[in-house]
Amino acid sequence: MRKWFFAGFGVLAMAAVASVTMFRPSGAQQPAAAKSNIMPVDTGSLKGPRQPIFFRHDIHAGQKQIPCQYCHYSVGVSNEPGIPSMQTCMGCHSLAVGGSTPENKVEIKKLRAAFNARKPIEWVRIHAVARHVHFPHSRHIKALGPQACATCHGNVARMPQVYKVNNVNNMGFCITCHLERKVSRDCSTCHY
Amino acid sequence: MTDQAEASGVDRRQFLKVIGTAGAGAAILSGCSTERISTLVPYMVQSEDQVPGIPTWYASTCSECNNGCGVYVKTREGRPIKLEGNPDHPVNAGTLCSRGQAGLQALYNPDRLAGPMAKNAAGKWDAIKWDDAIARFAAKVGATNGELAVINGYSASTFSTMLTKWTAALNGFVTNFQPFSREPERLANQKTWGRDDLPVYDFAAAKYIVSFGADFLETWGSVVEQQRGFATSHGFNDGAMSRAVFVGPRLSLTAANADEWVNVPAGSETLVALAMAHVVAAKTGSAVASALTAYAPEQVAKDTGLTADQITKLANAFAAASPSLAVAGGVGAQHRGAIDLCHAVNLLNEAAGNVGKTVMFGAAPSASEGYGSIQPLFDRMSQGQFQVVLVHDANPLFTLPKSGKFTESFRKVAFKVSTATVLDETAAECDLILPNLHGLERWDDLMPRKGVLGMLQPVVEPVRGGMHTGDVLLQASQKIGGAVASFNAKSYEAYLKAEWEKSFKSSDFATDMREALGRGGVYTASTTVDQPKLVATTALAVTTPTFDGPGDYVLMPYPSMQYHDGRGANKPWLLENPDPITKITWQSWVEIHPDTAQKLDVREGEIVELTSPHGKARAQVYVYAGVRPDTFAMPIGLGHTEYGRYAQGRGVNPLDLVGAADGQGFLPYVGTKVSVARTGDYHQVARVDGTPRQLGRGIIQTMPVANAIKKMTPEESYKAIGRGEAESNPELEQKAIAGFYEAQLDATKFGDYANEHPKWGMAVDLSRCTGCSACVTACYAENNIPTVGEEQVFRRREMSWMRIERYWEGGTNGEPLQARFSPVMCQHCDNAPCEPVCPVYASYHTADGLNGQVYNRCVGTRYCSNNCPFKVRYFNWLKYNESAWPEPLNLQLNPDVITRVRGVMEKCTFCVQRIRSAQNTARLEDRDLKDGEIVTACAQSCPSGAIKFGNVKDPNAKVVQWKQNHRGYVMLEETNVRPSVTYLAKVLNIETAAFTGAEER
Amino acid sequence: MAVIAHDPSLPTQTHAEVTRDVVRTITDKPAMGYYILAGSMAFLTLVLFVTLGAMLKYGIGIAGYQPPVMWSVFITTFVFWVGIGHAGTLISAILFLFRSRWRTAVYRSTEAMTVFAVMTAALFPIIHIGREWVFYWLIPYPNARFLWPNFKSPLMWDVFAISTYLTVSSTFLMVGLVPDIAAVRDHVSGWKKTVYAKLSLGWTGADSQWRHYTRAYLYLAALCTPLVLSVHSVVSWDFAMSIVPGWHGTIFAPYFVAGAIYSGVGMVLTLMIPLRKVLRLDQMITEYHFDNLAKLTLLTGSILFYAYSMEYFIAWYSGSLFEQTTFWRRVFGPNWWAGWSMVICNAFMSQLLWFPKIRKNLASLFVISIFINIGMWFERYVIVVSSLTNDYVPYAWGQINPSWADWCILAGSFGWFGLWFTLFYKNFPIVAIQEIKEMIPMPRRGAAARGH
Amino acid sequence: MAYRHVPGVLASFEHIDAACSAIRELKSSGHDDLTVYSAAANHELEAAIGDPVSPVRLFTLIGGLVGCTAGFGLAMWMSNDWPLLTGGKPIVTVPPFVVFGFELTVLIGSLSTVAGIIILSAMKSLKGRPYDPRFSDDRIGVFVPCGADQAAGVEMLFTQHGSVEVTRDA
Repeated sequence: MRKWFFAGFGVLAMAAVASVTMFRPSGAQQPAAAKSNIMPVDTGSLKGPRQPIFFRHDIHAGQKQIPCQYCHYSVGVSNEPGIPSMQTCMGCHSLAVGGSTPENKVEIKKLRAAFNARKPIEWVRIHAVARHVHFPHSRHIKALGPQACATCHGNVARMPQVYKVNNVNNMGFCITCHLERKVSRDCSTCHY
Repeated sequence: MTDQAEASGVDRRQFLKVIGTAGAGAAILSGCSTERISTLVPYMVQSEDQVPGIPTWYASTCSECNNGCGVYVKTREGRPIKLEGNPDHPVNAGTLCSRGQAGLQALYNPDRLAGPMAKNAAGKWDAIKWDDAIARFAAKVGATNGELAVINGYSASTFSTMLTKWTAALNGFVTNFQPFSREPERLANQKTWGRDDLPVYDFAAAKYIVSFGADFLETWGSVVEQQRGFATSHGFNDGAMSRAVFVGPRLSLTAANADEWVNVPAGSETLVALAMAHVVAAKTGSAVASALTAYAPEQVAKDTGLTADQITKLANAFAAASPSLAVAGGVGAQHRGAIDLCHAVNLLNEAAGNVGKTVMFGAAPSASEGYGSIQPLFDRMSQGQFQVVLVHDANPLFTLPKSGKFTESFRKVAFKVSTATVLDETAAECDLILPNLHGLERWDDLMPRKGVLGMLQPVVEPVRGGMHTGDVLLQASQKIGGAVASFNAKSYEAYLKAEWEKSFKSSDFATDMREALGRGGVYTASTTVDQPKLVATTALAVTTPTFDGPGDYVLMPYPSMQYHDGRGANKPWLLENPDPITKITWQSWVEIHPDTAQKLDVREGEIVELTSPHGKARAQVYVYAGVRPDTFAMPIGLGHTEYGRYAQGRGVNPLDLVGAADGQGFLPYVGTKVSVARTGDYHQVARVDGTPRQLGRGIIQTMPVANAIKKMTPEESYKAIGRGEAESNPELEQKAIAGFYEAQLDATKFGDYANEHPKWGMAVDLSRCTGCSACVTACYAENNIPTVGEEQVFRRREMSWMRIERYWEGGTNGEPLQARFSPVMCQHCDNAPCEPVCPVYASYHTADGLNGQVYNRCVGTRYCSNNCPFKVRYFNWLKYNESAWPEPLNLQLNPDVITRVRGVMEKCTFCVQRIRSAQNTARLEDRDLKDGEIVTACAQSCPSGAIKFGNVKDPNAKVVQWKQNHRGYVMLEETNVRPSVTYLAKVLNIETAAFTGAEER
Repeated sequence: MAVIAHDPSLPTQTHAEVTRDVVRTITDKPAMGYYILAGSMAFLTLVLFVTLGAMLKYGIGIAGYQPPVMWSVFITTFVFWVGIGHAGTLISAILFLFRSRWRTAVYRSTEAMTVFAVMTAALFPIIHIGREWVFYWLIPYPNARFLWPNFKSPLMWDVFAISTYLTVSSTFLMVGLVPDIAAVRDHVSGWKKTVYAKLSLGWTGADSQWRHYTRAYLYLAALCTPLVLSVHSVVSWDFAMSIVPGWHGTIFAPYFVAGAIYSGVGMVLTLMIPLRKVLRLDQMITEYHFDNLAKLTLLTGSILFYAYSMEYFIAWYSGSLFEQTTFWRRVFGPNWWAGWSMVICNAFMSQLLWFPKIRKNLASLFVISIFINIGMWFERYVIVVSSLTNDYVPYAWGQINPSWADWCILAGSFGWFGLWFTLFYKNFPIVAIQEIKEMIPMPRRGAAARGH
Repeated sequence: MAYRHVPGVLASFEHIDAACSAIRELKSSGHDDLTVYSAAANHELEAAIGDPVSPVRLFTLIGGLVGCTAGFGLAMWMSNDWPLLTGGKPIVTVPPFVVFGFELTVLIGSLSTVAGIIILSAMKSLKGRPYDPRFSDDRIGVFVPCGADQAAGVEMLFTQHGSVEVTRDA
């Protein structure tokens, strides 16, 4: 219906505007499966920004099957997903897990160094919604289940390096979903 | 929309510097939802009580004044963002005054000192290291051999005790100094009962309250507690209500809330009190009668300007209502006859048999010393008796009158040390500054009265490089050794906990302390009230107090509600929150009666020069009918020469005119007469009120108590009184709009509106509201409302989403001058006129009955504000969001509410962020919302509990009961906008015949 | 012939003379004064945009807004210019349908004035909003947020009304211009010729062209006629739809339309009286035309007079305390000066035109027209500002105190308007050649004596 | 100038009656494809040429109708697409939408009218036919496309009817 309307509308002397401003979220198309045994050495060649430590979601969440909420501890209870504390990382990496490949070893060394120096690692932020948007993670997890992260973030478990799959800062992206699921579209649900 | 992101939120780096790194490893995720944050910084170690996005609450105690109210500190990601009252606390029971809430701006004050500083030979400040600083301090103190003076402004607490012991160990001399320390009362209590302490007054129990100059709703005594009590007895709940009378030369906020203002010249309150006591004693046959023979009403009538039977009637009513309560004191009544006044009032209470009923001794701690002891101290300084002086948590050089040459005496001391957190007048004179930690950063406690131990615990890493003065002392002690070597606790925290352990006497101290900290302190049931024994009284001979100077006008300085003794003057919230009576912001002024103003030919804003034998001052005129023609009133608190960017050079300090001569053990604030001269200069008064009269529009409706008891509606009451025809719609109009709204609603069952939703509503009981403006500050704190500053207030551009409207009644042709107060916030109308006019749906109606405002959609046509009959929409004319919060003030911002950019309209949202988060929580727990689960910031803070909020569809919600009250009415009903806010008419405890309010309806 | 020659509505020249006189206004080398005029207008325009830039940088707070008066000088000036933009289409379209011949001499200039006035007015919605850079949210375009504007908002009606009016009136102007541009094309040479040739869209005056042209012009006129009446009605609803006392008047639509035409004609007089001298068009635009314009002024002025008095009657009759207070304070309140200057300049001054002596004297007519312009600005000021200064809640009452920005924008708007008009009258036929000729009977063999 | 040159005879008149009589005569003698130039619309000429009323009104009508529906349709569909309640008023409510119906009627109506003139005038191409600047001044021009064979006759006819200037345009 809306599509049709926009089409007809465009004909009505707004085609130009429409084509420019019209945006339909490109559904979460999946990245090519990164084979974990092939270690991409130069992270710059991968999609997405380069992180201070080449943390591999595809290994942690993918191969090792660690649930998202193990690290992003507050996603189920709070608006904020929570960034794992350095301690959480060290829980495994202090002694036990030292990395399978030399490349991994290097990265884990970085982690230990940072922890011992008590210098928190400044991860490059990938998903951010505008200041005037309030996105309660907890409610969405509650409604869609703990596996729902991929709905917005894409299948991180297959990403050697995380990149933006959906423009989560685009209102259309939110609204499409809210429309499909017949949940509130009231402005003050997110904007206050 | 990108500019939304520019909004000055929390600058992460700054924040990291403040919180992140040091020890505890708090971290910053707050404002996670801002695009500006380009990197995410994890905790080093996850602190178990901090979950990002979820506020953590700590109990603590307010250290803004010495009443020791308990507070809950709301923190997000390790930074306090709001102070609220601690409901368990016996003093303030969950509410907090403006000054208390503004404590946050003391914590984050941009002018806080970054670390210890020493004055070099050139008189400039050098930043130094703490070790160095403490070493210097220890060296000097160690060498004093007893010539050490300590001025301690921190009230009764473990720390004060330690400081006293410490000083004693050094044979030093300590003064626990409070500027407004109510000495006359204590001296009078000596006279009356031979005891030095102060009673606790039970306003809640009193049926008849007479205040002789005591501003018990403003600055006199434990105001939050007293206001709660006053609201309990004087607020109307379908029964009898207490009657309040104020005797004094100025219509203060307290007087404005009384049912009657007995306007007598400064000094003659004493006579009124005595005459009343005379009558009452005669009635009750009290022992004090003998002392009062000389004070029959007839004898005092002419000196007070009242008629004898006025006084008699007052006295009879007072005697008839038992228990009643008479209070006296306060700066406004601190003239040379103050002791007599308080003594007289004590006798009055005795005669009426209130002692032990509403006047209860035994609870209050021996109050701190004041002028009577600080003045001799300074005399000794001037005689060079001290080598070192340590000033802690006090600013005597501002709070004492200049004429006393205190600064000069102070300079006589060789080495002067201050622990001020901001460079105030006293600190500026010092040689060494050891900035203390703020109350929210340190371990400490307060004992406002017996049985109450209020605890302070650090809830945030030090915002600036301060150090707990306790630690400074302990470390210094070790360096000094000798007598003070015994002060060897490894830290003040350790010392304090050890002291607590002693006082706890519990088996499992650790657990008990954790519980106590959770409750914010230890509150043992108030000790049994002890009945003081009346000192045998001989016949009294009261002399009328004298005033210095040849001037024609008595100068009456009074403590400002916002600035108290001046400590509030560096907090934008307090500066922009208008004075409840004059509605002036950011300024000080001199109140002149209209007749006098006419006589002097001065207008509002004109600058006059006041001259007293002790000094001169130039102040701008505010013409005020609530002050006697023979009296000028001026607020204390402004006129700082130091004290940071907000306070410095702002306003004038009336103490410059006050004489320092004492002789009786207290400072006679009201002891000077001034003469006035026009200067021809003009400075616009930054008032926020437009026309202070209701012009018959029924904005704030009132009714005499008789009608209220008859369960009349305001409508009926006005009719019964024969006061103006109702403004509401005539029959035909009613018919025309009947069912219109419902019909419309049926036509709007689309989308979200089709489903079931709660409907949020509010009720305000005007018979409880005193206009104290605590709710305004709460609103500023909760909703990140920017302060705009004096220049913008000149253009009436203040952003107070919640404002207290103040209207005057009477005052002309013999009618008594009365004030009406009402909080006015967005009324969230069902037929909101602001909504349909917005071209972009920025203003619209939510499914749960809120009048939504989508800031990021607003283009700023401002039509909504034009069309709002209540004018409660506020526009960001300039980039206030960039000017209002200089770092680190921005850390106080509530991350759940965005800061609005310039060019958008904003307004009260019924704290939608609180509603939504409560809904989220409920959803996570698969349950429905409970009534009272959502409390708006204003309702939460109100000391008299005048505001109720809730779901009006829930039949047994408290707010519904209020809305169904017969006193309920909505503002501007005739506009048929159907507000969601119901007001309960104010009830005046006066005879129906005496009912004024011609201008209400 | 002689008989007709007496009809003052008919021009006295021959076709050739008409062409010559009008084309001369374009071909003559402009005098020094012209450059000074154009230059000063350009300067004022610069002032306008510099001020606008300042407001973009710091926020519109630099203008003298003072709550509760959220609309002040800008909206006042907006309504003023929209109003000016009414005489044009009224004279060209409505009088065209009424076949009143006196319109022919003046309609081109008034139409130009209309277009430029509306162009000026169209700036203001953008100037006055708080976030100028998102003004396009008022346009219903498909967007990523799936949001649409609120069609119940009078401001949306405004957006549509103004943009429609601007488009249609400028179309109307251009259509009328084509044959005249062709005439100019045939009397100039060099690069000018090529430019005018392009603008004339290949017009030759062939029968086939005239055939469609005349018809189309009729329909355009027919469409414009209701538009003229609608536009200012819609603008008036910006106010009438609100609940502000002094705004929500049921008589607003006709009241505003009358006012608009009144102010428009006033501006026409202000412009044409000097222009006619400067361009030496006294033969074509005669006292007769001004007399008619004056009568139109008198008519609309009297309607205004009625509307003013009716407003007060309604305020009194409504029995609404708020209405009464507002109207009392209009003339006796803090803004009394604005209230009185509006009544005197509009209601009273226009009545002077009953006297033919005053009406027919260009000097006095010019003076009165100036008063009309001032008065009509104040009318809008009174309606917009002084109503807002005192509405429902006395605590919120307040006055305004305009700042330099307000005045710069006001002056700048005159510059912007003036610049366009100045450029227009020097480069395009300010009198409709072909329509004048249409009224001049073509010479017949019988009457060969006449003319050449 | 890549268009076909039209041969014929161009005459110019000073007197309206002369022109008209010439045109009538030409028409009667079977020269239908005349081009008559005049500086202003003139009823006598129209009568003489006798063409039917211009169909431009159809454009106006259709444009108007489209505009009207577009106006109402736009407002109603958009209000419904994201229903937001304002001031307790119905979400789809006709009275305010009349404004949009009306405005778009006028807008699209008049724009299509103008389009009408352009399209219709363009349908009869005048390219390649001679023109004289004086026609936009005070002369009336009549051009008859004809081969060299008829030219002489046409010239004769023009001069008889008092044409002040006749040029053959081969």
